Amino acid sequence: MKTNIVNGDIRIGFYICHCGHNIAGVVDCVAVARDIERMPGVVVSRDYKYMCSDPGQELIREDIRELGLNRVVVASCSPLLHEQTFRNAVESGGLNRYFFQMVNIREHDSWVHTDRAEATKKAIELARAAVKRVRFHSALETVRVPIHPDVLVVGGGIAGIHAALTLANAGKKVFLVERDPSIGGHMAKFDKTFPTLDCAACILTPKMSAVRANKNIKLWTYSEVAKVEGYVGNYTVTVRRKPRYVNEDLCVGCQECIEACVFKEGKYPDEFNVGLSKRKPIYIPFPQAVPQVVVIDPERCLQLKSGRCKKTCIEACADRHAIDFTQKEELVEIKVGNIIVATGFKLFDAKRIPQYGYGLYPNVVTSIELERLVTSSGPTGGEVVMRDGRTPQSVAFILCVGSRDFRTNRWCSRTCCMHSMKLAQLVREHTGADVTAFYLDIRAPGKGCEEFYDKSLKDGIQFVRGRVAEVTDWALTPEEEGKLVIRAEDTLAGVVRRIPVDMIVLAVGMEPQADAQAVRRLFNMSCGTEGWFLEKHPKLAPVSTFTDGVFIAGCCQGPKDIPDSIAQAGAAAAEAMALIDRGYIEQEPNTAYVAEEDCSGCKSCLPLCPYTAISLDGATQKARINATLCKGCGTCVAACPSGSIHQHLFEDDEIFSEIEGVLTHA
Amino acid sequence: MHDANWEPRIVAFFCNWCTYTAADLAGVSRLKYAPNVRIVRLMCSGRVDPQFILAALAGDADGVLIGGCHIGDCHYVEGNLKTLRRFQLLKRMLAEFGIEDQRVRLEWISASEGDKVRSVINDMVEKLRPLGPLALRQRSKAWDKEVAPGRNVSGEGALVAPGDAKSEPEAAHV
Amino acid sequence: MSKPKIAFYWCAACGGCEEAVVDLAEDILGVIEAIDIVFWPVAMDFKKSDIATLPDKALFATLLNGAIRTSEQEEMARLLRQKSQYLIAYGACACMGGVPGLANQFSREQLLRFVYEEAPTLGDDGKARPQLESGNNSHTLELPRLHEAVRALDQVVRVDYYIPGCPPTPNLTKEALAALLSGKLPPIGTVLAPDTALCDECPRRASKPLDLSFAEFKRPHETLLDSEKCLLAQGIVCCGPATRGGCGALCVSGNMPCSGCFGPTSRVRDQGAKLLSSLCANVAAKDEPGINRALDGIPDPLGTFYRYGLPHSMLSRNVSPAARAETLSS
Amino acid sequence: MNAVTEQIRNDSAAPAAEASDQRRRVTIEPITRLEGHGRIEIFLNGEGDVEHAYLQIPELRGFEVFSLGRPAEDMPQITSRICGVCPTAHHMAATKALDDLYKVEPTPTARKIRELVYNAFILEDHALHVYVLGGPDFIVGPQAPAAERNLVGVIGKVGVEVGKKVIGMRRRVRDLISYFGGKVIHPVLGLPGGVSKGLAPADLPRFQELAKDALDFALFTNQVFHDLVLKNPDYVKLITSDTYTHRTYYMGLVDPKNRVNFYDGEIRVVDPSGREYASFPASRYRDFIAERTEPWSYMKFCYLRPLGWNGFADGPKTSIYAVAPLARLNVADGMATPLAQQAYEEYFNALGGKPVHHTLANHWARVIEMIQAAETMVALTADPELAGTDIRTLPTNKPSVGIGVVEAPRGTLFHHYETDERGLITKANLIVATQNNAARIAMSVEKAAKGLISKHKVTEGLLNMVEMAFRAYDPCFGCATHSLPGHLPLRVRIYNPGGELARELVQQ
Repeated sequence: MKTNIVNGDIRIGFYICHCGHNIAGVVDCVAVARDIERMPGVVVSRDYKYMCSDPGQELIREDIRELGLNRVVVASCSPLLHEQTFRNAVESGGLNRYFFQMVNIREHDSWVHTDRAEATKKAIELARAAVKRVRFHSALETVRVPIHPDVLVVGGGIAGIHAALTLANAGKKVFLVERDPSIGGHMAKFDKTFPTLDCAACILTPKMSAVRANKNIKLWTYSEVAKVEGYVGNYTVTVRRKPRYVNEDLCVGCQECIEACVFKEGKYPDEFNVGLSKRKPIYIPFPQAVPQVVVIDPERCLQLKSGRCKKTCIEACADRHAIDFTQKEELVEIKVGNIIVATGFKLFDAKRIPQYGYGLYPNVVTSIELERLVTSSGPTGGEVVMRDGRTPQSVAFILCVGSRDFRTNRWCSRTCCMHSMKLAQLVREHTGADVTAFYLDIRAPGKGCEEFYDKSLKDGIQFVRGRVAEVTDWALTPEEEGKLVIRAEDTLAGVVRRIPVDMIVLAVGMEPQADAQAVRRLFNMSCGTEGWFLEKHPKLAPVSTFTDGVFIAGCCQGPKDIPDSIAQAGAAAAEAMALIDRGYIEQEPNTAYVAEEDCSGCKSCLPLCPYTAISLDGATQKARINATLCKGCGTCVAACPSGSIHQHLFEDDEIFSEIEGVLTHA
Repeated sequence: MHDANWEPRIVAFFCNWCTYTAADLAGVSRLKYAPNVRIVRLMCSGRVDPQFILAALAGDADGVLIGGCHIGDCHYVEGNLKTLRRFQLLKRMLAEFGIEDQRVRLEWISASEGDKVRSVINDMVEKLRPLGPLALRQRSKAWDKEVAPGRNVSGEGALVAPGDAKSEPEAAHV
Repeated sequence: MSKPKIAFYWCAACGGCEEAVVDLAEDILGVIEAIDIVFWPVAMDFKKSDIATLPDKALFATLLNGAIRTSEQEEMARLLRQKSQYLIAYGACACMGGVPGLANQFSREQLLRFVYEEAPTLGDDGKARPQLESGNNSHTLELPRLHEAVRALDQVVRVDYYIPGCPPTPNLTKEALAALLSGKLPPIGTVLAPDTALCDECPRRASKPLDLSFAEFKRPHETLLDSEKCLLAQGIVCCGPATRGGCGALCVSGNMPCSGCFGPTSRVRDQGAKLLSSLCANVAAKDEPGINRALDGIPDPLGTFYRYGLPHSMLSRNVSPAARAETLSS
Repeated sequence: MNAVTEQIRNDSAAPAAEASDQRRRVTIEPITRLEGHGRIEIFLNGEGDVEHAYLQIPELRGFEVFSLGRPAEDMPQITSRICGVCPTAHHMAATKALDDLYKVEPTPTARKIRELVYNAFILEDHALHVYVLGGPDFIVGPQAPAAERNLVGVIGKVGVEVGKKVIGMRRRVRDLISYFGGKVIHPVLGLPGGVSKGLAPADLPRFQELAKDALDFALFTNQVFHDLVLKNPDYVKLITSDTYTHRTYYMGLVDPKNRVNFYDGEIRVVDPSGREYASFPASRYRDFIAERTEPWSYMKFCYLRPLGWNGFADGPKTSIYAVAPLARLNVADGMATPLAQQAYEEYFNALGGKPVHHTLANHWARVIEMIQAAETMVALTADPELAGTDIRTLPTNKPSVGIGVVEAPRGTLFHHYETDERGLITKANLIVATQNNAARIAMSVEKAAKGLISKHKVTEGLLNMVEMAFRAYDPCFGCATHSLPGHLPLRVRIYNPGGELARELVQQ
């Protein structure tokens, strides 16, 4: 029965943006301006080429001064893009920044419709709604929330390492959390890196030691983020530190304990060498591991499994007492202002394409397995050998395994072409074998890459264009005997070819981590349909997410090579620093509030708030909302059965008038 | 029963974080869809007060579309769950008001599903066409003719002449 | 100076409002003395023609109860509006349409067809319907026309104030009359009752938990009712949180839930929608089947949430009553 | 429809000389409510004698239809809105229909609470009629000026103490109803298998005292009726006069011993000679009751189905029956309580044995029923089980059909529901008390009009006596017409043959 009367003389200015042809190409902006002109309270109604440009904003400021506007409506692009821009303009024009309403006639109209008449009608109705709505707007204060200066970096791959170092070097305190016992990620497994063929270890190891050395970095390996609460500037993060049964502060990495282990030989597949070698229950992931601290595998260690072991390791550790079988999992709570997620990728499981015979034919290997073989620090000391120890005479690479394939992953993994060529060159270098590469397209963008392709050709690597149909050991001719035969259509020659080789390398593509969805929820991010973490804007905000204070870097956002990962890591670090150095963030004042005199104390709202912002005042027995805890979802507002809870920026009257507006027949 | 160039009018309530963003993405991707929908932006689908839906229907919308984050993905933890619960009962209640099921729709559309925005809107428009206009405003105008001031209330014949069309609201709106 | 003239009138009502005033009459002899009741068919001998001949606004106030269902009631409403300074909607039916307003779920045709053609007790002959005009050449009789829809008073004429309740309580009525006579009147359009929900004055409020959540909704006949504990906390749908206070929670004192007769607070446009919103938000289940199982405990949301306010609700009536009837008979 | 063209007021009757050849029409409106107003239309012929008289009910709310789809357990509260004067009757009939629907017996305590509330309601409602509505016609006198024919007049006649007594008693009894029902107008206590609220033992003495006072009050009322009515030969003559006599069938509830019961029992019907015509349970009401529609009223008229409709005529051939006090006493072999029984015997001795066909005897019968109601209250409040805690039997059966019946103050009241297995109403049918009486009331009005009005002689006294013909039934639409202060509005309209209003005579 009650309708909210707006007091005072309402003077509205309406501005519609052509956005060049983006809007004007489909919407008759002049017609819209003329229609809005006739609405009560509208003092001025203009159309302009680019409202977001300086002259465009100045137009608003001027009208506020000259015509005494007290409400402003701009019809242009999405508020998610330029609402702040125009609010700033309104403010600098001398008006409270919230006497503003934006109409999205680009993303929601001109870009999605073709019929000029319909699009214009829609624009008019949306604009009318905003004009009706803005009457009810009230002056609000922007809330400033201080930013905690510490940063959490999740993932100790090259991206995480670089982000952490960048921040630490700028004097910010960083928590670097890595799931594995050592940082280094995929890059640590590489021998050389394309296109320069410089040694991966040589460029990565120094950065890893720098992490260890840097006083500003708190490195927590063998740890995972368990819980994230709070909001930009004020995150409370719980980290789960898995027990490694070795005291990190006491262990010096001498590895005598490994020697002394009751297991004389390595017995279990070595993760770092992707199963190509064996390790003991007590081990150090790899020689350059950071931290240089051994770890005990509770699934394998006799003492931890049965409690009946001679514990020779403890003897070996002697008076350092680093080994501690009593270690328990710990939950550590930290406060940070920003979070950089660099959780990386996982490699495609080649078994998913059975016709390539991975797991069936011992000499069908993946690119990462070959990577370990060619590495001098690898299981074979750099020898490229087949499972029976022979050196292959002929090697074939199959590209796009688990990439650009509708049956598996549609996307291009971006690195496999270059990665395969690098390996091909190394294989020829190490073995002189004939190398054939089956490809769909060779993708060699980026500095020096095309040249690297040329070099591969010069090196005599055969490139056959076409998707491989199958790999078989079924010999049809004598020369195929004892070999693996690749059947593929050569789409350039237009013939189906059978090529016998000794060894086949599958260039497996990149996939989102298996637990990407869980991680996304943990940090309240979005995922694209493929499962890569979604950036806030594909171009303008490539390392931001829809959650303020949470940034993404490296391959968790999508396949990319090392330089791109590092570039993103730097960008993410810079974004975080921008917030830290400003010291505060301005929050939308879209919080809910209780009209105390109206509240009946029915308590319906109390259980609804996930942030426990609503409480019952013991004295008055009425609900109260803590504005700093309220995130402004408005669920309690919609639920209050007596209409006693309201929400700034989304008041009932504002929304009802908007509904009324969009339903006016233009 | 309604004029040929009638077009369904849909009011959509989209949450800021998922569905509204998805609609932006649809725009950025230049996907084309039916121009029959008008989007009202809210921070969370949990803010969608059932009153808004009724206001839209009473205010001449032929359909209402609510868009929120997928269950489990709500930016505010469980706002969309509250919406789902309300929606389930609202549908039952609207049935008692004689309003067809297809007129009010709840969809989970994540920020990356620009294409789903297109398909859902196109699909809803197509499902509304066969239903014809809801046109509650015109209907109530027609209903209120019987209480027009100064209308001569006496001198009419049988209360309901056989097949008295005027007495059925279906026929009462044009 | 002459006493202010007051009129009482009823339309589509049950007489409960009149009873309430009669009951009250014993209490408020003081008020009765201060006023001059000029039209109260329930109690006094004055006729429409007397009112018709009065100059406009000659009546200080008219308290009208009952919904508007027939042409005759509509005429009287207009006449009394014209003759009254203040027209006051008295009781749930006049304020919101009331229980008779539930008829808006059906068409007039359906009403007449059942009552005069389908009722199981109808005799074999005489299934005729009443006629607006009947009789023989020597004389004719008229009946007023039944409207297609039931309306609240303010859906037919302008209303100045509202006194809610089914029926309004003596205190409310006393205070309202006192306010009228003292001239200390709130803004036009005000509901003359507290603007906070019933829980505020409910004796069981303290027993309502802070973390209310509904595993299921129980219907009152399905469970024994604790006479101390908040009914919502017992899983019973109580309209209290979405209903104006002012009655002192009478139904709750009878150990039954509030059914909403005082209507919504001034800040709510649709009582049913708000009730639905708050109840559903606190359903415990997180999956669709679970949610629907819980909601089965509210088998008739329209009748539960709009028991007294269907005509005044945002949708106000069933869009296609014919279809409604089929689904029910099937 | 009330198109008043020209109006000439005249305090005397219309001179016979004038327009003696013209037809005349007497409209009594508004009389109030069963559903909306009631109206009496009297048409005079050229000689100024009554040609026809009609009782019209100009409204319909259609509860049977909009009950469809409602949860059955809501019906006691929804249907109580049929009538705010006797909400408890509808509430109780609906509650009993729910017992039947779920095939569940109320616990002994619950049944006692229901009966206590119901008898209290009968007492209170009858008292209202005796002292405020119909009674004053006798206590003050039919010929007394209208301004005195009301509670004020009654007080004048029997003393202000009585007035206080009436008001005080009525309030206390209504408090008892709200104690259990939350509200006295539209109570909420009824649930299938019991009641929503029990009696706190601490409150029992209070109600015991009330019951005793109620009995004193009922007996006192009986005394008043004796002294003022029965000791007055004119009144007795009036009561027994043919003008107010109809030989019809009678219907009412009786207990297993065929004694009057308001809350429960078999339905018994006696013929105009007083012989039992039928006795049946509520579930068979459709076999015995039929409704007929007349084009000039929204209210349907009941008659006995097996006999068929034989028009608005009484006598041996009639199929019309009556309900309410007169009928209840006629169908019963006696009252259920001793003091009421004494009064009952006295009643029939005085009026010449059973059955009594005199409409106005309703007033006396009503007083006798007050005594039984009060005595029943005394008995119930004396029973400690009334304060028991077991007040509900939870329904377990699947619902399908439920029919409930009670004796409303104004007669037998039927509620009939059918539901789906969720207990949602799929069909509802209601026979409300006054409907049973409608045909007899219509006859009474016409007979009284014909007997009292002749040769254009229309005076307030006469019209009041016409009124008395239906007021005696205390029909729901009459229940409030005669409250403080004032009288029934009457109007004589004289029309030209063209139907144009020539003169209007208004009684003041």
